[in-house]
Amino acid sequence: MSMREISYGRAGMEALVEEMRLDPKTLHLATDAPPDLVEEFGASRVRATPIAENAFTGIAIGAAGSGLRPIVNWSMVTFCFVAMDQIVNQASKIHYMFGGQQTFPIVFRSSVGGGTSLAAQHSQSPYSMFMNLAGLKLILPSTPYDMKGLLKSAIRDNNPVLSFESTRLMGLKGEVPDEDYTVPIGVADVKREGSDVTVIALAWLVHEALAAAEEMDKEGVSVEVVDPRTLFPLDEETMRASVQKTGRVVIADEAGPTAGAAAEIAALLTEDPATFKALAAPPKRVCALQVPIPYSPSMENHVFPDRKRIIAGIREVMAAG
Amino acid sequence: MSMREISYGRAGMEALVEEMRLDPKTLHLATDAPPDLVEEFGASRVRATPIAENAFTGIAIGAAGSGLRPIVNWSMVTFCFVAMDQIVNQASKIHYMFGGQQTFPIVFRSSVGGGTSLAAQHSQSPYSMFMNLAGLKLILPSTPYDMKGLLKSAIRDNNPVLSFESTRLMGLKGEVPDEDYTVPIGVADVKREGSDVTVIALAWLVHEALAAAEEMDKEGVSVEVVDPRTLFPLDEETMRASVQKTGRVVIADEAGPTAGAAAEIAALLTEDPATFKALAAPPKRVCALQVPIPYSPSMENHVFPDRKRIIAGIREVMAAG
Amino acid sequence: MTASPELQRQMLRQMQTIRRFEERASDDYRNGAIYGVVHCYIGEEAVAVGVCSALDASDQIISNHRGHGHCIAKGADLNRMMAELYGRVDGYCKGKGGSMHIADFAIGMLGANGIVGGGLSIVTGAGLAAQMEGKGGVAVCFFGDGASNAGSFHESLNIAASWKLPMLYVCEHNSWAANTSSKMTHAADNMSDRAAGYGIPSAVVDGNDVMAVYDAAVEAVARARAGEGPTLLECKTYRHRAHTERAGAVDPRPAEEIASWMARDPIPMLVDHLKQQQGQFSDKEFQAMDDEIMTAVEASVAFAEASPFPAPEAALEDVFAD
Amino acid sequence: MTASPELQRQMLRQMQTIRRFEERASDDYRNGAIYGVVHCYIGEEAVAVGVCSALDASDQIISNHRGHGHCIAKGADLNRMMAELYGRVDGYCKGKGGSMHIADFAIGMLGANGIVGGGLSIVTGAGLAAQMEGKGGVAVCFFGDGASNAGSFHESLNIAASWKLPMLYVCEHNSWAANTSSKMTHAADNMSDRAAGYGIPSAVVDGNDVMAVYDAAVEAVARARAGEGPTLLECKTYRHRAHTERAGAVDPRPAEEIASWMARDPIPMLVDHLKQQQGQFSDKEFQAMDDEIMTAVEASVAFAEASPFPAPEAALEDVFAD
Ligand SMILES: Cc1ncc(C[n+]2csc(CCOP(=O)(O)OP(=O)(O)O)c2C)c(N)n1
Ligand SMILES: Cc1ncc(C[n+]2csc(CCOP(=O)(O)OP(=O)(O)O)c2C)c(N)n1
Ligand SMILES: [Mg+2]
Ligand SMILES: [Mg+2]
Repeated sequence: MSMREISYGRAGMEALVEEMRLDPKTLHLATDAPPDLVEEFGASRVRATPIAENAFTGIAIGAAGSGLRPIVNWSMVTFCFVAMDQIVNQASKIHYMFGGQQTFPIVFRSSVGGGTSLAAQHSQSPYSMFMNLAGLKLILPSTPYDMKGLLKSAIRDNNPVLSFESTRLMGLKGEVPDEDYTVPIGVADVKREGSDVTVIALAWLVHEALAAAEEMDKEGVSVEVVDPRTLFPLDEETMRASVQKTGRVVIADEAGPTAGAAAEIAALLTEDPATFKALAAPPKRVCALQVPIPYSPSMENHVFPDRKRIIAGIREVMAAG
Repeated sequence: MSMREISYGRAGMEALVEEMRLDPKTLHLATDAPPDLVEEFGASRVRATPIAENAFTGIAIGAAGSGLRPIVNWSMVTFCFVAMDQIVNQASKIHYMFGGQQTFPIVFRSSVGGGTSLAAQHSQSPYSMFMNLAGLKLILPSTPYDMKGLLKSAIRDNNPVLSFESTRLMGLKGEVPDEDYTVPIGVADVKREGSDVTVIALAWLVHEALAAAEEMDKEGVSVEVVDPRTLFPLDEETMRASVQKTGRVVIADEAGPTAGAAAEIAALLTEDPATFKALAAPPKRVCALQVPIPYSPSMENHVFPDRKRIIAGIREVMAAG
Repeated sequence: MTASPELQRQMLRQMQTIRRFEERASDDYRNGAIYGVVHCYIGEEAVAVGVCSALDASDQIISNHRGHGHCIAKGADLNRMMAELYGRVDGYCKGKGGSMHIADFAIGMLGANGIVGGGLSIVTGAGLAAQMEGKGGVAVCFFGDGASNAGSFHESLNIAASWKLPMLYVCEHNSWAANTSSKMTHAADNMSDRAAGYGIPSAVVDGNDVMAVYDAAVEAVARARAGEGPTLLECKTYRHRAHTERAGAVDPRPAEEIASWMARDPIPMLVDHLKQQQGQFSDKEFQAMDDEIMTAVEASVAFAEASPFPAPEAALEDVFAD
Repeated sequence: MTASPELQRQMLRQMQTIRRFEERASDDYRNGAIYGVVHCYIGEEAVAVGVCSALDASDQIISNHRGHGHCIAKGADLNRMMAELYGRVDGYCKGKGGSMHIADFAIGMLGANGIVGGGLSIVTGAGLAAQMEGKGGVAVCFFGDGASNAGSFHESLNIAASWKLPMLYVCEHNSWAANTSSKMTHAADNMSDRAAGYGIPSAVVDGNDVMAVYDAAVEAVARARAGEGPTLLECKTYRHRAHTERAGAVDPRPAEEIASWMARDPIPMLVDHLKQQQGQFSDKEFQAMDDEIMTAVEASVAFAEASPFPAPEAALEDVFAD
């Protein structure tokens, strides 16, 4: 495969453009219409909506139920809460409550995370809210490769898929194939192999975990980094296999810990008898502090986990047991 | 203390009436105004709102910020998703993002749970969604005593408090004191002492757990039943102490397991070194199946956990390790 | 344009079918064969029937919690409806939905909905799809006066107006939202006064007069098909029953108000109209029609009873599509 | 009722203060001393100032993402504003809020807000509190044309109308919502055409003419104080800058459109008005006023710079009130 370097943000746009070329049933809805898409696909398929997230989310559901394949960009995940009724009460349940008679292929994109001094409302990572719901697929790419491949899978999927895209990674460059490819939804990726401890990391934290792993390597600690890539379905097998191998685990997430993805991952690991048995130390969550995100960098930096805290977490689980 | 038997539903209403008598700054907002409240407190303090949950939730926030103490009843938790922006983006963060300059004392009541053939939209238990947010207190009473006492604490609290009230328990009778009393937010209650296994159970499942405990008693298994009563703050100490004593734990919740309250409880237990060490078996979640709730009783009964599944869970953790 | 005598009889048949179906559903709910909740449309039949009579089979509608009438008016199968209410595998939703979630996408009935205002935007998406398909399809939303106060009403109508979507928004103004009077929640005279704010036409009609509803719908549908955008149609009507069929449910509505509307029952009104207009229509004919309808309703109950309950494990199916 | 010459000068001073404060904030944002995002109100100053000049100190207002102008017009302290932008402990929110969350409850400024439409219902709650208090207080909402399409607009105005709350809803119609033209999102002529649907009065004014804004606000506030309920006031205005101050942000607005509005800059318009109306007002006087304002803005920067950054652990405070 021939490869090119592009950014995480660009990878998302490429997925859209390529899939919109392939399928004339796709259309794009957002409060600002991306000029490139309008130019190529026209204002009928690429619509600028009023600031009415609730309605255009519902419109996407209805359009999907009538044979279209809408791609919705809520922009920041913050704005999807205006549309939460349509997500929780409609999109996640509509296929089920109507007995499976109709499919609702929709992609809902949004950006998540903090680190840009945008304060509490505009710095959120609430994906675990959607995990407790049944009926939504959830992707959380950490590299340009995964972004493009997962987003393409999402657009081709016949279910509502929420794509959570890390603000901090928008400019991150990485290789993507020139050819068409997809990344399957529901398959974790071992981003680095190791034998002493597993770090399960989400999105931006994958890169912090890789940096932490390099650091620990110098101390002779071999760190495996697992990226679940999708939060629903969550690839339990890959995570459990890694932890059964290493016997120790740190779970790193930019969201707060409480009932977060990290809690679910910890519970999935410990409730599995073989993994529980293999655990030489308590699983350790390295997450944001459980507070709204403050504006001033002096406080904001303190709230988020990073490579340093991952290293501290690794040290803690290495010392335990 | 002299005691009376009243229902769980009645206990909620008593809390309201008594607190509204005590504090003229309280007011009540809901799409249907409870006739008893209107009669006693008048149509100005007890308002019937249009079906506009988003607005009346925001109105409660603004009224609280201007010195009132609103009590909002969303009715079913289902309807709060229309208001989710106001909950997530405003209520949970407003005290924090304004630097603590104003308090926002508000109670948001809603009913949760299934078992009444109301299908997917009207059978929801999404409290874990709010746990991952920071800035909201969350109560989940399981008895008339706890309902009245917790709701009174909630009304007197200077923060937004969400009260999740179990549909299945509305008719449940229990004793409450004649005198004024409160139940503190953040303190778990050991509903039954035991020594072999801990069942941490939420709301309706507390009663199923107590029934399961009686059953297991006959087999010589001593079951401790812990009711967290509030989901935020969550009383880690009481739960950990119980599990350190018994060495085994089953966590029972009417919600689905994924990133649910049960996941958080499991993670809190296993990440604590002393509790982790004390655990003789993997923690076991006994939750609803991770599906939207179906209408027909034949399927709905299959989805929800009950005393039988709690017993199976207890047997599993007793056999393990 | 006025409905032909043929069409008028068909409308009467549909209205009476809705009524008989719901009377039975209410009975069976109260005796425990139907679960959860049932909201009856009885008294408002002229709205669904008048509007759906103005539609083509390929047009699409969406409904709310009070959905049986819309289903029947759009041509849904009574057997599969009743089987759904009975929670059986042959129900429209395989027993997963119940009264508040009956849908039949094959006939353009996009579903009842338990969320007040929830359908407004969804059906607007169907209108968008119809517009993009370019074959003149129209999408129709049925919703209550209560729903007209929800944000989704505003957002949806504004988008439909801005995009000139082929939509008809039908407000069933029965003056109550559960136990709250619309007098407490509306300050303007008519709900449809809101149309001007979106730059779209509106009409207010007697929702108990099926001919008036039909005529207004025909006009609005023609406009939508011609690419002239949405219309807001307000139909003044009334429910004969309490908000739900739950036994002992409170009903705070004044007795005189109920009585005055009962006196304007849309079914006798249409029967009288038919009798006056065409000498040939008689009480006997109506009786024969009703007998046929009763037979069909009985048959739907037999169908439902014969259909098995879903296997418990079926709860795990249909969470995701392939 | 027209503003006294005294009041007119005060209005000019406030407008120029907003402008100078934001010019400085924009510079400091671009050079990295201010973080996150800054939305400038420059060009729209007459709206906030005209409306707030019609209010009492005890009346309450709420703002949106473009909030500096509303703060200053309601009497906020420049020092604490600038310190907040700088992320310092002496900022209004102790550095927790930044540009989008400046609030001063002590002066009735209930906060800027990062959610479009988010403040509409919150301030309606302040109006409810004022009504229940019964002392004639009024609550005012500032929001954009974009926000007028959000469901919260509809829900809030309908409730305020139904309850006759003492409210003034001020739409700052600058014809754009981020990079989307209101032509694409509104089909009616004026946003305020929507008021009739709620049964409330409305007015459309030139939002760059501070006297026109003031007069309309005085009338609406009097109505609200008298218990006659809410008014919707639409002010046609324009922002001189791109949606945010982010360097290199796209701005799709036509150059001629920008130019035509720049030619009607509200500040020179008021200066001219003052000069014509009162011979005594001169460029020199304006220059002196501006010098004082520049000094105050400089002082606010010095205040901000002298204030320490919050301790990292302060992030854990203020999650809950006692
Ligand atoms: C968002 C939401 N809030 C509240 C409810 C509870 N509820 C169900 S029906 C109803 C009244 C609806 O009134 P209207 O829209 O006028 O329809 P009608 O019942 O009169 O036909 C209410 C409040 C709901 N289903 N959804
Ligand atoms: C609910 C929501 N959706 C989207 C955004 C992103 N956003 C911020 S400002 C803005 C435009 C607002 O336009 P308008 O209300 O007209 O105010 P203006 O910026 O013109 O003053 C948008 C879309 C947001 N903050 N909130
Ligand atoms: Mg109604
Ligand atoms: Mg604007």
